Amino acid sequence: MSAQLTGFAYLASSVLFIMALKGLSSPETARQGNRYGIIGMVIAIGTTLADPSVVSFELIIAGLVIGGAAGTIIAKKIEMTALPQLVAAFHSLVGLAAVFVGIGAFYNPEAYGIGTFGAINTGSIIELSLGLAIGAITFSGSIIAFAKLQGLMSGNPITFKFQHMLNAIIAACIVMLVITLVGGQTEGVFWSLAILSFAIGFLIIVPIGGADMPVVVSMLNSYSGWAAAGIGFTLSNPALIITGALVGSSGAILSYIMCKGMNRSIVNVLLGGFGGDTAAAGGASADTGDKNAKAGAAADAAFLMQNASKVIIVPGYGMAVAQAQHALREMCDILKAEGVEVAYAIHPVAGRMPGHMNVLLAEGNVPYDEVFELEEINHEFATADVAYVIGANDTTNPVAKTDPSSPIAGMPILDVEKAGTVLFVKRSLSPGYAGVDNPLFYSDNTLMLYGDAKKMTEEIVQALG
Amino acid sequence: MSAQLTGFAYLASSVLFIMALKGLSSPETARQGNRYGIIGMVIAIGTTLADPSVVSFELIIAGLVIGGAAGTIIAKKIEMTALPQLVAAFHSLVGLAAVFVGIGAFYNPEAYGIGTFGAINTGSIIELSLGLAIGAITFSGSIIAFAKLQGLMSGNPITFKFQHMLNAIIAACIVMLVITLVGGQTEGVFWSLAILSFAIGFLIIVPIGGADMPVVVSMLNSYSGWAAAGIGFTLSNPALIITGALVGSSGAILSYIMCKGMNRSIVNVLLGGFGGDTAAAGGASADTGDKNAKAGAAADAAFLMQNASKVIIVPGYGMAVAQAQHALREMCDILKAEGVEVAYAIHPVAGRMPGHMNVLLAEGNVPYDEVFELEEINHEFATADVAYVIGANDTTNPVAKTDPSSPIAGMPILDVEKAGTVLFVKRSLSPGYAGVDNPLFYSDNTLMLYGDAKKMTEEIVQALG
Amino acid sequence: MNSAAIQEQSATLATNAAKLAEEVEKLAQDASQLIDVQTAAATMDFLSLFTIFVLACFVGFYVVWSVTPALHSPLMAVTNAISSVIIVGGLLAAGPADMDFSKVMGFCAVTLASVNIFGGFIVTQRMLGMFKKKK
Amino acid sequence: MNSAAIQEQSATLATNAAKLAEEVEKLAQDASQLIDVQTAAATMDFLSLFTIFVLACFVGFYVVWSVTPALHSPLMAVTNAISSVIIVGGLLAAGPADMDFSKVMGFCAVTLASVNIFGGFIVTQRMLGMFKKKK
Ligand SMILES: NC(=O)c1ccc[n+]([C@@H]2O[C@H](COP(=O)([O-])OP(=O)(O)OC[C@H]3O[C@@H](n4cnc5c(N)ncnc54)[C@H](OP(=O)(O)O)[C@@H]3O)[C@@H](O)[C@H]2O)c1
Ligand SMILES: NC(=O)c1ccc[n+]([C@@H]2O[C@H](COP(=O)([O-])OP(=O)(O)OC[C@H]3O[C@@H](n4cnc5c(N)ncnc54)[C@H](OP(=O)(O)O)[C@@H]3O)[C@@H](O)[C@H]2O)c1
Repeated sequence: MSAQLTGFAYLASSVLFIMALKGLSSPETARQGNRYGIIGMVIAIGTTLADPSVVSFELIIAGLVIGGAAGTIIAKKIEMTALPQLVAAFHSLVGLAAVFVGIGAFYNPEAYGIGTFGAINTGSIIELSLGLAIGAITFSGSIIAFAKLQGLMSGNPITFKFQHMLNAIIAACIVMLVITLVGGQTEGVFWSLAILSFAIGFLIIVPIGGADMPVVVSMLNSYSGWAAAGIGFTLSNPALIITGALVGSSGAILSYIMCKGMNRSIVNVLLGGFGGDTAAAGGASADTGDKNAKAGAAADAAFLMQNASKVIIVPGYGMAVAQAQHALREMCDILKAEGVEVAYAIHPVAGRMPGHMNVLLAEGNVPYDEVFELEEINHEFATADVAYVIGANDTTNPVAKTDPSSPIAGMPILDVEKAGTVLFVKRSLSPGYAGVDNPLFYSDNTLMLYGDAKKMTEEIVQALG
Repeated sequence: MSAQLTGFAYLASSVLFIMALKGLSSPETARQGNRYGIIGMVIAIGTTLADPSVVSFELIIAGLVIGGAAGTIIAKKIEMTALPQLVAAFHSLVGLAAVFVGIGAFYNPEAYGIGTFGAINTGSIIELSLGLAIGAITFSGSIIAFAKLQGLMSGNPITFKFQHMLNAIIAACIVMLVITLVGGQTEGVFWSLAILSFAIGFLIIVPIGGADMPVVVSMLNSYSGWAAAGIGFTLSNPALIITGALVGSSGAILSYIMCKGMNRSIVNVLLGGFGGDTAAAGGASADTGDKNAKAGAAADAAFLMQNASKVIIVPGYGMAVAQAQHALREMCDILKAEGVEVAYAIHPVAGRMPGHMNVLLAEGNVPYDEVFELEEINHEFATADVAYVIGANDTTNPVAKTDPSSPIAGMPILDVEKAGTVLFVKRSLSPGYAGVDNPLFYSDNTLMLYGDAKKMTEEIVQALG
Repeated sequence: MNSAAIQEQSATLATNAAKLAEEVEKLAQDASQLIDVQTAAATMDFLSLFTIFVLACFVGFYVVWSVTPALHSPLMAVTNAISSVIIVGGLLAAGPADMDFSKVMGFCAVTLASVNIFGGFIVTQRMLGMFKKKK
Repeated sequence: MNSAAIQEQSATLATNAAKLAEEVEKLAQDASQLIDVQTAAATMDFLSLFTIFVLACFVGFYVVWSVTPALHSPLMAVTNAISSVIIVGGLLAAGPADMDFSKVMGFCAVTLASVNIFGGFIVTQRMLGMFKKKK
């Protein structure tokens, strides 16, 4: 293939990647978009394989087959509730792949046309070592994020004395090692850089609480995008540059959206020590003080909703944990059959990753045109008879509007309290992810439905039937 | 300045141009955006002046001063109602400038590094002659558009026999001349190309009605953008390529929006013979048939609006012609002082160019947060007591929804008929731009206020005071 | 000068000439290789420009759709102004030292484009200046 | 060969040599000019890449903001998949004929990136397949 043709092929694959993201602007075009993305990837790989320097295909085919099979099996088997940890796990693989590419380039720079072993061009060695470092950080950071999300290690922030100082020292060492590498490219320095980068990725993430992991994953995603763009500069490959910029923007924007949805700054998230097991340890009953929360049974809820003309469903993290989406849709089907208007209200940070609730509801066969974003539906609570809050908590907490000293102050909130009756399905009065007590539990028009989200909803279905 | 620095400067100016358009996403950031645009232009000009081949500055300074002064005076003096013709006039200048650049490049290709006189590189001569042709078409087309909009020539479509065939022949000749020019670069061929291009620009536009001119101007704008991008390829200048793509997209999207707002295709507009002086000749009274339209006086309108709780103003082309925006705002101020809720509803193709009404209302000091787009406000007519339709007609015509054979069938419409009372301020029962009679005039809840939009509104102000 | 010396000298000269010829050949080869590289760079160049063009179209698409409809008139005016960046071409034509026809053309282009640049930006600024929020 | 003829011949040779030297000089000049041009092309190259990068950031900004919030999870999955275009680096490392450490690294990179590519696109397709409209 001529150089020019190669260039056009890479451009085509970049354009297809852009189209893949563009498709996601609506569920109708999204599937076509994903197909564009696949074609783009096939073109990128095919073009590289046609490169004259690529002459031996056994290992490549082996890698594609082994990796492809593993990826396919994982993707087909995975539960939708486990999406956050899946993304983290996949993410660590990209990081590790970047590390391997970095090592490969260090030992065989001729394959990339960036110099010879021990004498790589200055620009390239800088880009290469930065790529290695960011890849390693992405890898170890994502591994910790995965372990915390999967429950393999405690979600609690792990903090110790002089933590920030230790991190600063390691970071300084990394910078020095990169500079040293420019001077003389010894293997020792190179491997030290790799090891320290793995270490700092680990150390940066352990103090961050389990529930903050999605922000961290997204941020690491953004970093790895910029790193890919950097490698694109080394290889003079516009496809890598464009894709890197796309991924970089995506990660940065998603982190921003999550932080804004929680009304926290990214620095606040990264400094850690927030959002540990409080959410996970929801089973323990909280201090109810001397306020009184009315408890109700499934039959009460069924009666209330049957006689309502409009019910708004507010799903949250608890619905995901309980896998209640199918039961929920069944309940809504019965209500709709009885002439009740049903809509779903999704808070931007409901659940544990952006868009998490939407995917789960879609899995439960809820049509996406019944599902609304906060701004679209918030004014409708005033005209709703019942708000059915299932496993959500912080995202409905009016303290965010009333108490400026609260950790969730300023966070946008679903105005469920404006509905005629608020039904809270949760196992106890314990707070949600942010650890802030919810005064709505003790409100006059609130009825608590204690129990697992799925079981309770199934009971309501029976009571309705 | 080194080649690299030059490149970065051009990149900076392109980014500033992008920021200029980005700023227009909200009135708050728009002024800052315009400043970015100005800085970008200064950088682009400064960078070119620093080019080593530019050594004589007298003529350049003279051109900048003369042109700059003329431009400044025009821009400061122009009435906001004359915006459509101003854009057309400016537009013709860009076209002519492109023609001059083309001629300059033909006679002194060394200045552009594209070859020598009579022996310009093949790629460059093609790009150059296309640039010349498009520039010439833009020039003569825009001049006609200007003359029609300014009333210097009749807005009526000028059609004659074999018109399309003549155009086709000329177009074929242009293509052949370009091909000939690649073979041998003689002055005769070059000038024939220029003259035929001027001619076809003229011939394409004359059969198009005056009121369709904004679509045409916007389309020519788009063409000129793509032409600029082409010249950018010749000069290997990314700033021209990027700017060209921006302008090209802008023109194409605006034409698309206008066509969609009128529910017509661009081909339909270009084939012409539609939208002549019907709108301009509104003074003549139309055939009212045996239907009955109730006429009212200013006092009736004042009484109705004073006692309303919500009034929606629907401005149209007639308001622009009558320059009624100041009187209108005065009227609304009085109503607001009396506790009446007032809002403005703008149809996407109200007036004669996109955003025309918004600029006029802004000139009349109407705050922009009282002005709403069709989709934002259309459902509110049902809760409004009065719709005050001032100089609008087609954009309120329910025939678009009811009669599929009407020329405006399928055009989105402001649902003024859902308001308690509809007040129509216009001089007669004659139809608007599309020449379609409006059944709303004869509706029970309609009151016609015959007269000039400005005078009538002033009378209402007096009646209110 | 004896004939032997002369013969020797001419032989040396001949060898030198041969060496020179060799060198010339080598240089010519190098030069042609360089030309090859340069051509490769030039095709890459068209590719870059084309890539830039494609991306700029995407940017244009998004940036224009993000413009609020209320500001479509200023949009028309400001694109008018920035499309006059074609003045760059006029400046290059008007720039050389010698007065000729092409320079006059450059002057005309610069003048017309300036009308547009100043006029376009100022009228946009005027329009935008009128957009005010409720007090 | 008489001395005059030899002298003449040697004179011709000398002139020829001088001419050759001149030519060599000219060629050397041309070559160095070409190198200049080539260097200019190379800087233009970084510039093109940088321009592409800047524009791609704008495109990324707009295209990601235009993603509907309901599809943010598929967005994360699909960016994950496309960021594995880094496989290009792995392929280049695994491509050469000789087996060495670097080739093994390339193989590992290709394998990991493939997990991601297949896994990412398939899980995205699975998610998107679940989004259905009201019947
Ligand atoms: N979406 C994102 O991108 C993202 C990212 C990072 C952080 N966050 C944070 O996550 C939080 C999300 O808010 P949210 O309202 O969705 O959830 P939440 O505030 O974390 O509350 C979830 C509630 O679900 C209940 N629950 C747990 N398991 C349950 C089960 N099996 N059955 C029934 N209920 C169960 C818990 O109460 P019990 O223990 O009493 O049952 C808990 O109070 C926000 O604070 C947000 O800032 C979100
Ligand atoms: N905005 C754009 O971008 C654009 C572009 C191209 C075409 N168009 C077309 O333009 C039309 C715009 O619709 P529109 O509703 O704004 O206007 P319209 O349908 O053209 O009607 C304007 C009305 O204003 C009245 N009028 C004229 N001068 C007046 C004066 N001095 N005082 C009071 N009334 C006066 C006329 O009636 P009397 O003669 O009875 O007074 C006429 O019926 C649409 O058909 C659209 O397709 C718009």
